[in-house]
Amino acid sequence: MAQSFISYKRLVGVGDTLFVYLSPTNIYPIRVTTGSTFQTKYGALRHDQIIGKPYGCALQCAKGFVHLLHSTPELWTLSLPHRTQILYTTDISFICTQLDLRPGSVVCEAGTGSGSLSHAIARTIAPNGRLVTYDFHEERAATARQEFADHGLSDIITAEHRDVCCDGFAYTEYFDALFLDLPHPWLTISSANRALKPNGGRICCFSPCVEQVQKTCAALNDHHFLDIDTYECVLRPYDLKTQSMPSYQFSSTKSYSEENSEANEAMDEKSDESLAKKLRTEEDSSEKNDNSSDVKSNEYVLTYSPNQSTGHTGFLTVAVKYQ
Amino acid sequence: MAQSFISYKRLVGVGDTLFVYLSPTNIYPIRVTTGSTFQTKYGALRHDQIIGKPYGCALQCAKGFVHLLHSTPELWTLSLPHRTQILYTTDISFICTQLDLRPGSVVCEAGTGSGSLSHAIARTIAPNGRLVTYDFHEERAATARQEFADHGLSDIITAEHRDVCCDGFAYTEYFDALFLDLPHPWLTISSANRALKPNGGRICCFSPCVEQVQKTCAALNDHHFLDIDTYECVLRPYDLKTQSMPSYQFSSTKSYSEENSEANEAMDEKSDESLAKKLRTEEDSSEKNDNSSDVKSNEYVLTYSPNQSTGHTGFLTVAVKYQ
Amino acid sequence: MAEDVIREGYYVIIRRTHERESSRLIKAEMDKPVFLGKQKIHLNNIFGQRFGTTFEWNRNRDLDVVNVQQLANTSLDLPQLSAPSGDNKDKDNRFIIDDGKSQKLSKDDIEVLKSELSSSEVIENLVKNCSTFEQKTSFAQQKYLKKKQKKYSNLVTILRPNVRLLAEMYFSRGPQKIDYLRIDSLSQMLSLCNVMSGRRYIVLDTNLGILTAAVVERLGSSGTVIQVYTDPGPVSTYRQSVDALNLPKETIANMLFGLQINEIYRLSQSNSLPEMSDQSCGQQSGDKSEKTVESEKLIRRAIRHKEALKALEILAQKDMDGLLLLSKTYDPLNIVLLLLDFLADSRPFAIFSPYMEPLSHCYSELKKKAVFLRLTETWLRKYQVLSDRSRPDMSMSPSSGYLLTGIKVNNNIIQC
Amino acid sequence: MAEDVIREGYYVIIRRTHERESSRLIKAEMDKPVFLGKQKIHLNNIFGQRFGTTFEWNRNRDLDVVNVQQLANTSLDLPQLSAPSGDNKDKDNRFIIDDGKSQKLSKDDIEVLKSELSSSEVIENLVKNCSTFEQKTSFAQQKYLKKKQKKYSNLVTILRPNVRLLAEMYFSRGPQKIDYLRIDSLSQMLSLCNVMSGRRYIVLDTNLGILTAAVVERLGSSGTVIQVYTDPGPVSTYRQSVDALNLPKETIANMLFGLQINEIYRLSQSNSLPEMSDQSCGQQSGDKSEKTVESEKLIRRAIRHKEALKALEILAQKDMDGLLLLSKTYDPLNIVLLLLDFLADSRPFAIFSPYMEPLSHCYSELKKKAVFLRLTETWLRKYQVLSDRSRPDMSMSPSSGYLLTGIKVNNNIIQC
Repeated sequence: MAQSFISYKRLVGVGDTLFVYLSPTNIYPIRVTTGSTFQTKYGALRHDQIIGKPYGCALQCAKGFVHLLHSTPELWTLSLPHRTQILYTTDISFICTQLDLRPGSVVCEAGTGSGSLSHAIARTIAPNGRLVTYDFHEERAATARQEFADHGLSDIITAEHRDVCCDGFAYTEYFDALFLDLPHPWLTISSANRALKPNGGRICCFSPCVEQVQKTCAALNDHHFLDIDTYECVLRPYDLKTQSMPSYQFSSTKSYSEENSEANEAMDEKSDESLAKKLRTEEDSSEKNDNSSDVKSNEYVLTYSPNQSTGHTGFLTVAVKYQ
Repeated sequence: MAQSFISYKRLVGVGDTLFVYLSPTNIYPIRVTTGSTFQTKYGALRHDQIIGKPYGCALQCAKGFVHLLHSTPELWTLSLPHRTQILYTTDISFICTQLDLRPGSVVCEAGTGSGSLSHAIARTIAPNGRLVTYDFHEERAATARQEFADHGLSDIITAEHRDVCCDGFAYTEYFDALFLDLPHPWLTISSANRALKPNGGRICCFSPCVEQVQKTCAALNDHHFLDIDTYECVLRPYDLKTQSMPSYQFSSTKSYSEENSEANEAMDEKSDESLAKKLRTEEDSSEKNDNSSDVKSNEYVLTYSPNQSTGHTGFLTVAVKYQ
Repeated sequence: MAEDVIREGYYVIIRRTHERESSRLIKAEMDKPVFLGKQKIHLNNIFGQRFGTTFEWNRNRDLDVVNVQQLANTSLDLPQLSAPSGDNKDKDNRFIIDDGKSQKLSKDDIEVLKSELSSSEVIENLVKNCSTFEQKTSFAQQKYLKKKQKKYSNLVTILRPNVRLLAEMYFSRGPQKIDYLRIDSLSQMLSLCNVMSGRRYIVLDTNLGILTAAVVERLGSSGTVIQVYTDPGPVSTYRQSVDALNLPKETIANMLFGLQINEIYRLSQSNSLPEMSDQSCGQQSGDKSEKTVESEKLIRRAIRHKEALKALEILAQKDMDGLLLLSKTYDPLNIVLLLLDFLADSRPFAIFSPYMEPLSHCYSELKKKAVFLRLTETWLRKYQVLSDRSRPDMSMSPSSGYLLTGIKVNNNIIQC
Repeated sequence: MAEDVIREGYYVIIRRTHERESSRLIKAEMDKPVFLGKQKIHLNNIFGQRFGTTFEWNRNRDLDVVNVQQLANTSLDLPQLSAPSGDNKDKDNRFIIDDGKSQKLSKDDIEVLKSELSSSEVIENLVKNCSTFEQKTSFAQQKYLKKKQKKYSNLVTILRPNVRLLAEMYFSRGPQKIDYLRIDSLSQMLSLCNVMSGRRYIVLDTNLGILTAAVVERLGSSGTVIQVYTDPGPVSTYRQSVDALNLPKETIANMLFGLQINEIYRLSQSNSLPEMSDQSCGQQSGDKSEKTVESEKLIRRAIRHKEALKALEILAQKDMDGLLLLSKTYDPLNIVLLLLDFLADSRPFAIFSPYMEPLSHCYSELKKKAVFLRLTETWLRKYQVLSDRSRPDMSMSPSSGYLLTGIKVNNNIIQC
């Protein structure tokens, strides 16, 4: 089984999971199988053409080129099939640090969900760590188990169908770190406490709502967890564009035409872009500009924020057990 | 009485409240009184010297110069005597907009606190609006009343000692807008509801804690307020510095001295600034730099964030009454 | 303040009551129905009602007044669902298989119901015929109801336009409409420029004129706004936001004056009031009965010309009280330096840009002419507060834009 | 993983139990007391105990083990105070006049108590003698107790250093110490560079070496870090964070190799392994019993030389798995372009800077060599969660710094 997610290779081989990259928002995972074809908006990609190609290459398709990228948990998170709401890389990164994950860590996750976090945990604790991941939804647990197998992670991840709220964690003083993404994490703190190693075992609970956090913190307090901290980590993405921003060209004579700009009382919110364009053309051809010393076109790299971005995912409550 | 906060003058006069500006973090309000002296770290400033000077001028003191600035509620907020925790301009601005304040608005504020918000409200509703502001702390209400008088705001602001939690707002369908900064705002919603104008009266509650917000929203819901929204508005300040950031000067011969940089195992976290400085000097004098095409010193205007800034002040819950 | 009752010809904001983002600005006219989404609505019944009234459209697409008590009962946070669930384990979604077949009513069935029943009755029927509703967690049930209520409600609310509502509406329909000026930044500008009744402000703002309207609103009925534009002539929409406030025409005429920026440049060059070429004034008193397009044009031009003359006269005193600038197309530096010259000393200014870079470019130049320079942005977060489900909104606008603010001073040092 | 028991010579993090910000990194030695604030403490009793143990210092300033049950009872959220206050009106502060005279005990009285009683007894006495305590709201009481507990507690906890704790400690003592690399940005770098055991990474990071230590920690006992430095030689502190991890010397020697960046430049110029001038190798096996400063220097130099040779050998394969770069002094562009050349295709990189401008400068150049380029920052907020007093922290670090991340690719298009 190709261990696509925890090892690097130079050339694409059969059974690899890899990512076809078109753009930051068009990244598709494929599992390389002889005879298969993958359709992209740049045209069809036959798997047989991919096999033996170097990772990181640019491949010409009918209508454009695509890159073949090695699997990483981060690319997987961006393109995996959503069976539940998933955790994204911003939170995942912070969770891995807060749980002190490293090669060899023994970790528990409840619930498995779509396996987004599981992949990142497996990468971080490989090759000798172990992740036990539970989901109360039987079908989901089975699908995840198959996915982990396909990705060559079965040695590291054990995916089980189990309702930890009712049935606990089935281990005693076993885990270095325990992660809870459940509707009622506070109900499992008692058995989580038992399942964690007594000397520095770390717990992290992800909850979208304040009330969940309040109850979870109270439960952690009741069970003598220490250093209980609640965080929120939100990504702020920027777009970049190199753009010339002209200084306004003042004119001391009336070179503008009032005809072009009759006010009209229409309520339609017509963009004034076309006018601005016209204006710029007029100015360019105008010979009457008084160029004062500082009027020039300034070239800026402008940073844009998207109109909408993720404002909240959840609160992360972390704590440590020493007893 | 000089209406320093709601009118502009050209020249400084007796009785004016004005601001002596040394730097963004050194701004001092003074009330101009013949014979008085104000001590600054740049030397003494005799009020008699100030009288008749134009607002906005730079005045030479013994050890530096200061600016005389006209009063604004925003400068007052930065320099007023704190008798309580105060609201700052970021929240104040948003509150004024959310309460739809404008000239002529009739507004209620509970509690008065240190009068930071009161000044901004008065400015916004002047000249024909009215602000009734309550504080349950008798001494505080009296001090605020005197301050408003000193600032020429008595026609606009009525400051009263009253516990609105117990005694309500003493008005019926009177206010266009009502602002609550109280530990238990939810206890006053019923009487606030009565005090507000029935057709579009707006309410805004400021609370630092989530539990207060939860109770307040529930009370607003119970009293059929509409469009109940909770916001948080946090300021992010930037500092600016024009700085040259050199490209690294690669060298193809060994021009560096290993002697200068002996590793030592000491635990003291000595900054490497001095070393970096030394390095730069060495590099400047080095004649063996291979300047590749893009190595040059880039001049940037760098934006800095301060190490610490305000992370939270409170939640603002706004709602409207239609009944 | 503007009158409280909805009259013919007023601008109004109409929205589906439970869907803030559906807000639209319209001019309300008798016998002139409007479309709200695909829904045609007759406005005839709204006139004479107060702003803020909620209506329900009936089968004839006329609007009937809904009283607040009734409204409260259709509120989203249904009481039996919002009760705290306590620590007992709720149902969860482990047994739900989402096959898109949970609703037993067909599309056609629902259309029939919609034409016969009230919206709450429609929803009741949907719930009864949803096979998975009982299995859902109380939270999921609430979410389901909320979604259906949005979809099937026929409530609309008519609001009086004000700058807060306009800014919210424009921003939610595309922040580029108002040059990314979010309500929190707009609020900071008004405070930091000490905008108040009776004073005189320079406002550079084209597009939909939201910044101009904000200053006008804060002036009440007294004061001056010189609305400066960089386009060669006024753009069709540059007073849309001001018009929406339904202020009396005379009030506007006394307070608001448009001016092309080159006129100010010429004023600064000559240092005295310029003679404006008076192409149109002669025709100002033209025959009003002859309502040709041409004569209307001439009248508008004459009005603009008068406005410009008045604006220049005011500016020439170099005693303005504040400068508010919003510029997306041009590097603001030389514009700011030009306009700052007309401000009195010790007066504040605020420059907004959706980008930080042009503002940091301004910073060092402005240091020579101003104190208390600050570059800031604000971060506005909205919260969902529901019993047991309180959290920040999952989606947000990540940027308020950037503000460079300061106070103009005279740096010629006076000995004392 | 490193051993669980505190041994002589280990680096440990010592802190006052209730005061996270008091954390200090020290090398724990027998008979070598340390100062925690003004408090001298003997460490002799900590050896043989497990990391994570909390101690109380006694009158002799020796440390006695405190068990967790005991600890829980001194916890800050005192049960009688944390009970929800419900909707009944609490006391408020209207009658409290703050004249600074509420504590009846003098400073000397308190000093006497401190030397005779346990910290909780001291606090009990303070409360009894505080005239305004009863008048305070329950929240204010809690705040008072918390403050006193911080001041008079004599509890210390000894923690095993790891990158999370080190990064937190350094950042809280001045973010410039670790070039403003906040823990959330550090976390993103590790993920986005796919750092895992057994792989090979280039890390540019001087200062306290926190980024190097973070990668080393994530390698476990297998893999390679080339720690590149721009200073002419390694700085005294550049491995402080790695040393603090208490890893076996051989593990470090097999994984971590320092290299001056000019060596890499020369490698890139020659395209073959350069001959390094071997000034010091001859003296490598010098007489170890003659422990002069000079010979120690020579040995260190020899080790560094060997490290550098090994590093160059590894780099020369141009098959590195990730690049993590933290540069505050220099414009990162030409450095990134140099180092990127040693990465295999389809490998990720991450560049951190406290400023956005140098990264936006890099962006367009890197577009030619990489895909999935993203410029981001993260916003980390900590919350106070107490019954009835939950809110975000009032003070925060406003910037995580900026990250430019991407994946190196080969843009020579292959036909297929």
